[in-house]
Amino acid sequence: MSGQNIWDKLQNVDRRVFYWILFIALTVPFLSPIGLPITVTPSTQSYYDGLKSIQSGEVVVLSINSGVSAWGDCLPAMIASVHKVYDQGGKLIVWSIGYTDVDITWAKIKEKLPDVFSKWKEGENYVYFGYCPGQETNVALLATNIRAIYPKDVRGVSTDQIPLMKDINGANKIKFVLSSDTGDAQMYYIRQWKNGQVNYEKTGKPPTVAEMGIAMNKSGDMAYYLSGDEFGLVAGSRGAAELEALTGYKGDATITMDSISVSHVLLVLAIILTNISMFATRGKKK
Amino acid sequence: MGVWIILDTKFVALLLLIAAFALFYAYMALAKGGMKIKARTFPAVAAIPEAIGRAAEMGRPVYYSTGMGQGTLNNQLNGPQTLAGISILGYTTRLCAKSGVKITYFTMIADSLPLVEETMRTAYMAEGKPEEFDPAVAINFQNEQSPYLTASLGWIQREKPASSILMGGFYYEAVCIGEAGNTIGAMQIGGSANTHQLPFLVATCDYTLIMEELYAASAEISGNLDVIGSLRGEDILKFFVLILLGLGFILALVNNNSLISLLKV
Amino acid sequence: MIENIAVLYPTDPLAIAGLWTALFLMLAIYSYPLWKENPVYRFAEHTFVATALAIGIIVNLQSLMNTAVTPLMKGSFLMIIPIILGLCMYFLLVPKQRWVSRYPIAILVGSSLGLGIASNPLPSIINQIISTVTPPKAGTAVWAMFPGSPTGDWFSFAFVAVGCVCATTYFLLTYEHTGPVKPVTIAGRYFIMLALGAYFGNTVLFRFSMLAERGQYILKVLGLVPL
Amino acid sequence: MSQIYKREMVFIVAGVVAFVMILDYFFGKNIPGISGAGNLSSTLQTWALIIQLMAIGLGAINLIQVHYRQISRKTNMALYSAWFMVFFAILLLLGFYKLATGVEPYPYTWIFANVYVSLGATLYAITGFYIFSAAYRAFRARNIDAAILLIGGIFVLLANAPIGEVIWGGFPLIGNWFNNVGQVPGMRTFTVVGALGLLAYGFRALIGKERGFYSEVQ
Repeated sequence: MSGQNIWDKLQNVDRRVFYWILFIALTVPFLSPIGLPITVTPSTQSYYDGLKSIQSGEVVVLSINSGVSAWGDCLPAMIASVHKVYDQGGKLIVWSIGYTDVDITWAKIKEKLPDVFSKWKEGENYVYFGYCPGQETNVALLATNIRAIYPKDVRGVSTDQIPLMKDINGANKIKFVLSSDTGDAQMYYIRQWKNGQVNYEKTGKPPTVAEMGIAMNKSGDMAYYLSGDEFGLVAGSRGAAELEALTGYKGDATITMDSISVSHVLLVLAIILTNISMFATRGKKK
Repeated sequence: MGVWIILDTKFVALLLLIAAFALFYAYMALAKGGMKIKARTFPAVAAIPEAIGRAAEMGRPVYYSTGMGQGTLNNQLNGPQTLAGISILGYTTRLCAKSGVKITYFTMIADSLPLVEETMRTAYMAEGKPEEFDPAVAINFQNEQSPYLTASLGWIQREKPASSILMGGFYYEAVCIGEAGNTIGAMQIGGSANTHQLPFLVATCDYTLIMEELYAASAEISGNLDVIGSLRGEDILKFFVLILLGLGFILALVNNNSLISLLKV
Repeated sequence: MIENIAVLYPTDPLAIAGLWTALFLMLAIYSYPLWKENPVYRFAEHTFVATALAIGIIVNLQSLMNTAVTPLMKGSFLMIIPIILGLCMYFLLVPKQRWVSRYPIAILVGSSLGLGIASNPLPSIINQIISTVTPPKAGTAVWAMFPGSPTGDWFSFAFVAVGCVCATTYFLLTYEHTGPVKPVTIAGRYFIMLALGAYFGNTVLFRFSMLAERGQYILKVLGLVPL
Repeated sequence: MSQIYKREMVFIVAGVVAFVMILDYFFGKNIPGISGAGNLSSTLQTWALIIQLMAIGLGAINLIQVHYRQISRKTNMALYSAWFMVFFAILLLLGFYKLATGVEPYPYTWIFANVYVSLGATLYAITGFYIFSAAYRAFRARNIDAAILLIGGIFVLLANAPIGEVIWGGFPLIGNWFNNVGQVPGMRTFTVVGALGLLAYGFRALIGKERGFYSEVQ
């Protein structure tokens, strides 16, 4: 052991040391946010432009296809989006084809936006249908017959009795879909709604799709944005922070960005150190 | 009527499928008839006996998992990967039975249990030790990814397996199980056709089967000439892809999109 | 200044107990990476597995009611077939009749392989080729590395095309990587490594966001930041 | 004779189901009775879903077996296994109450939110730790392969974090290029060869040449 110099030691650091440093580095910025500036990427900008184009009374679908476990990356973008829909005077239909714990996510969104939900009336300004299994088959059915999947909302009110749903029974009167997902749910809407057989009543075009994806899927999701299948893409908490900057609603993503910056710098430093130590010890062994 | 053959943009796909099956069949027949086809050796497959041998020497068990696989065999992206993982599980179990190594299989795919149990039982029977097979070595975690991961992590630290083999449709558990195995110094072999987990399998495992190699591995293990023949069929398809890419590239340079419109038929 | 719309800390004792239980279980799980496998982790592990098992059974039963039992009661008598097939799975527990369980498996495997075989060639092979050989058009954002630079677009286009050729060659299974093929396969490896590295880098952001959310949760329960 | 029921018929059933799926995908719109709601293909898929739902009991039996064994053998895990059994039974009863009455008992809701959901998020995030140490080890430039991995990773890392552009404006530019273009050849090739492998595997499995699907089982 005495033969070990600092570089040897560095190469064999117990990984738990890193874990502690990482966990602390991720947590502390929440106590005193730094607030580094963020440049807005084009995909987030066009997402925001899409939200801004909502006219009063137009109906938007929020499809929550991410679970509570992905809140860190997914929740802030949803909150900012709902807030913006409210600002624009739009109406909101909410459901999930992804996760059973969506009730908790929706409750959290409502909890985080007290000023919105104290004014919005359930059934008139928004309606919440909850979770339904069935994935893509389900989305295909929803395009033409919402009542077949959701005969009533979560409160148990028959869909026919909900004022917001009066003339709506499919994709044809929906302006666009905002899909928050950890997987491929946005693809279902692109295939079944956007490229499907429905025609949007006002413009004669089918509803478009925008996505709030997780950062991990950024490159895959980016392909859909670049090919024009999605009109906007918010990628992970970074994208959400950009959206928060645009909408002016400062939420968790903006604060998370400091955590992200600190932890990324930490990781890069660790990688640099391990490389230096590797080269230092390699030279010696020769 | 009379238009039922119109496949709306799927015509080329159907042709490709028919051509692929014809090629697989033809090369399997040719290989059976004596044509010499040798599959490239995969280091990951060659390492499996070594991994089992290591476990036998150390007197420790082997961890095996086919990943989350979306919780069911009935998933078009992950079901085939799970099946491929079970193929390799059969081979691994047989090696374990031979050298008296304990193997524990973790899964969260409840509906694969009958298949897994029969595969493992057959492997023990093939080694003439049916009485050593214990159905409780296949542990299922109820279509829930996180409990399956928690239990895997706990088990790895408690039992300290000598080797850990991860083959199938993995999701985020790949990097966790991989790193947990690394901590205890297990020899690790990975394999998946889920592109998003490949970086982590490559980073944490000693050997990795990437995409197609996962499917091809069991063909190589089997050593059946006709099965290996189907791999040559795949290669012919790859040449076809390469030709299309080259041709398309040249046509793109002269701004001709006839190939693209042909493919979009 | 960052304004966060504060949600009030709950006053209901059961809700507070819930927050602390969740925090305790979280720290119990994190004791594994941060320290080592220990009795508290085991407790959390078994609690979690039991919870998920019970909830899974209930959720599945509910779905089974909706998809099979209710239609059966309403007169879709065909629904009896999948229920019988599902019961066939349990023949696994009957040593002599184990083979009966192969039939439901056959349906599952047939369905997934059939769907996989049929739906893969178009998006995963043909469309990939089409995207690779589609030349960059002026004004499109497809190759957005060098905005507005046609040279950059064509560079990216060539990069992808050449990369795909090399990487595909790397995957040849029944030809040894020797002779003239060798440099191509080596280049293919490099392209693959670049992809893996970039993907890795992207995932880090997502995973750190998740972990940051958990860190924030500790502070929330302690009342140091708004809930 | 009975051998045929045990083996050949299984492959025939799987083959027929697969064939219906393929037929549905390519000709579904045009062959009446194959596609659309209530027709052959979707009926088979519903069946598969029901089988899948019913399999959960098999998993439960398996898990209970495993824990029962720990208890009966009085291993050092017996206490935990006993806790597993007790907690599982209580929760299951609460769940049955919910199914029978349609009213969700408060303890069930409480456990769902504070144990199940919270632990789910916890486990989902645990990856953050492992990804750190995995990167620490994988991103060592031991050879050219690893060096390229490192370069790809570092630039994307610094393109994602806001601090990257503060350090150097080139990070987001190059990192995003790696993200949008640099990784495309590799990932696209993965997709293509993965699909080819799947075709061949499916073909072999359906004709009984793959050991993973009953080919060796008697």
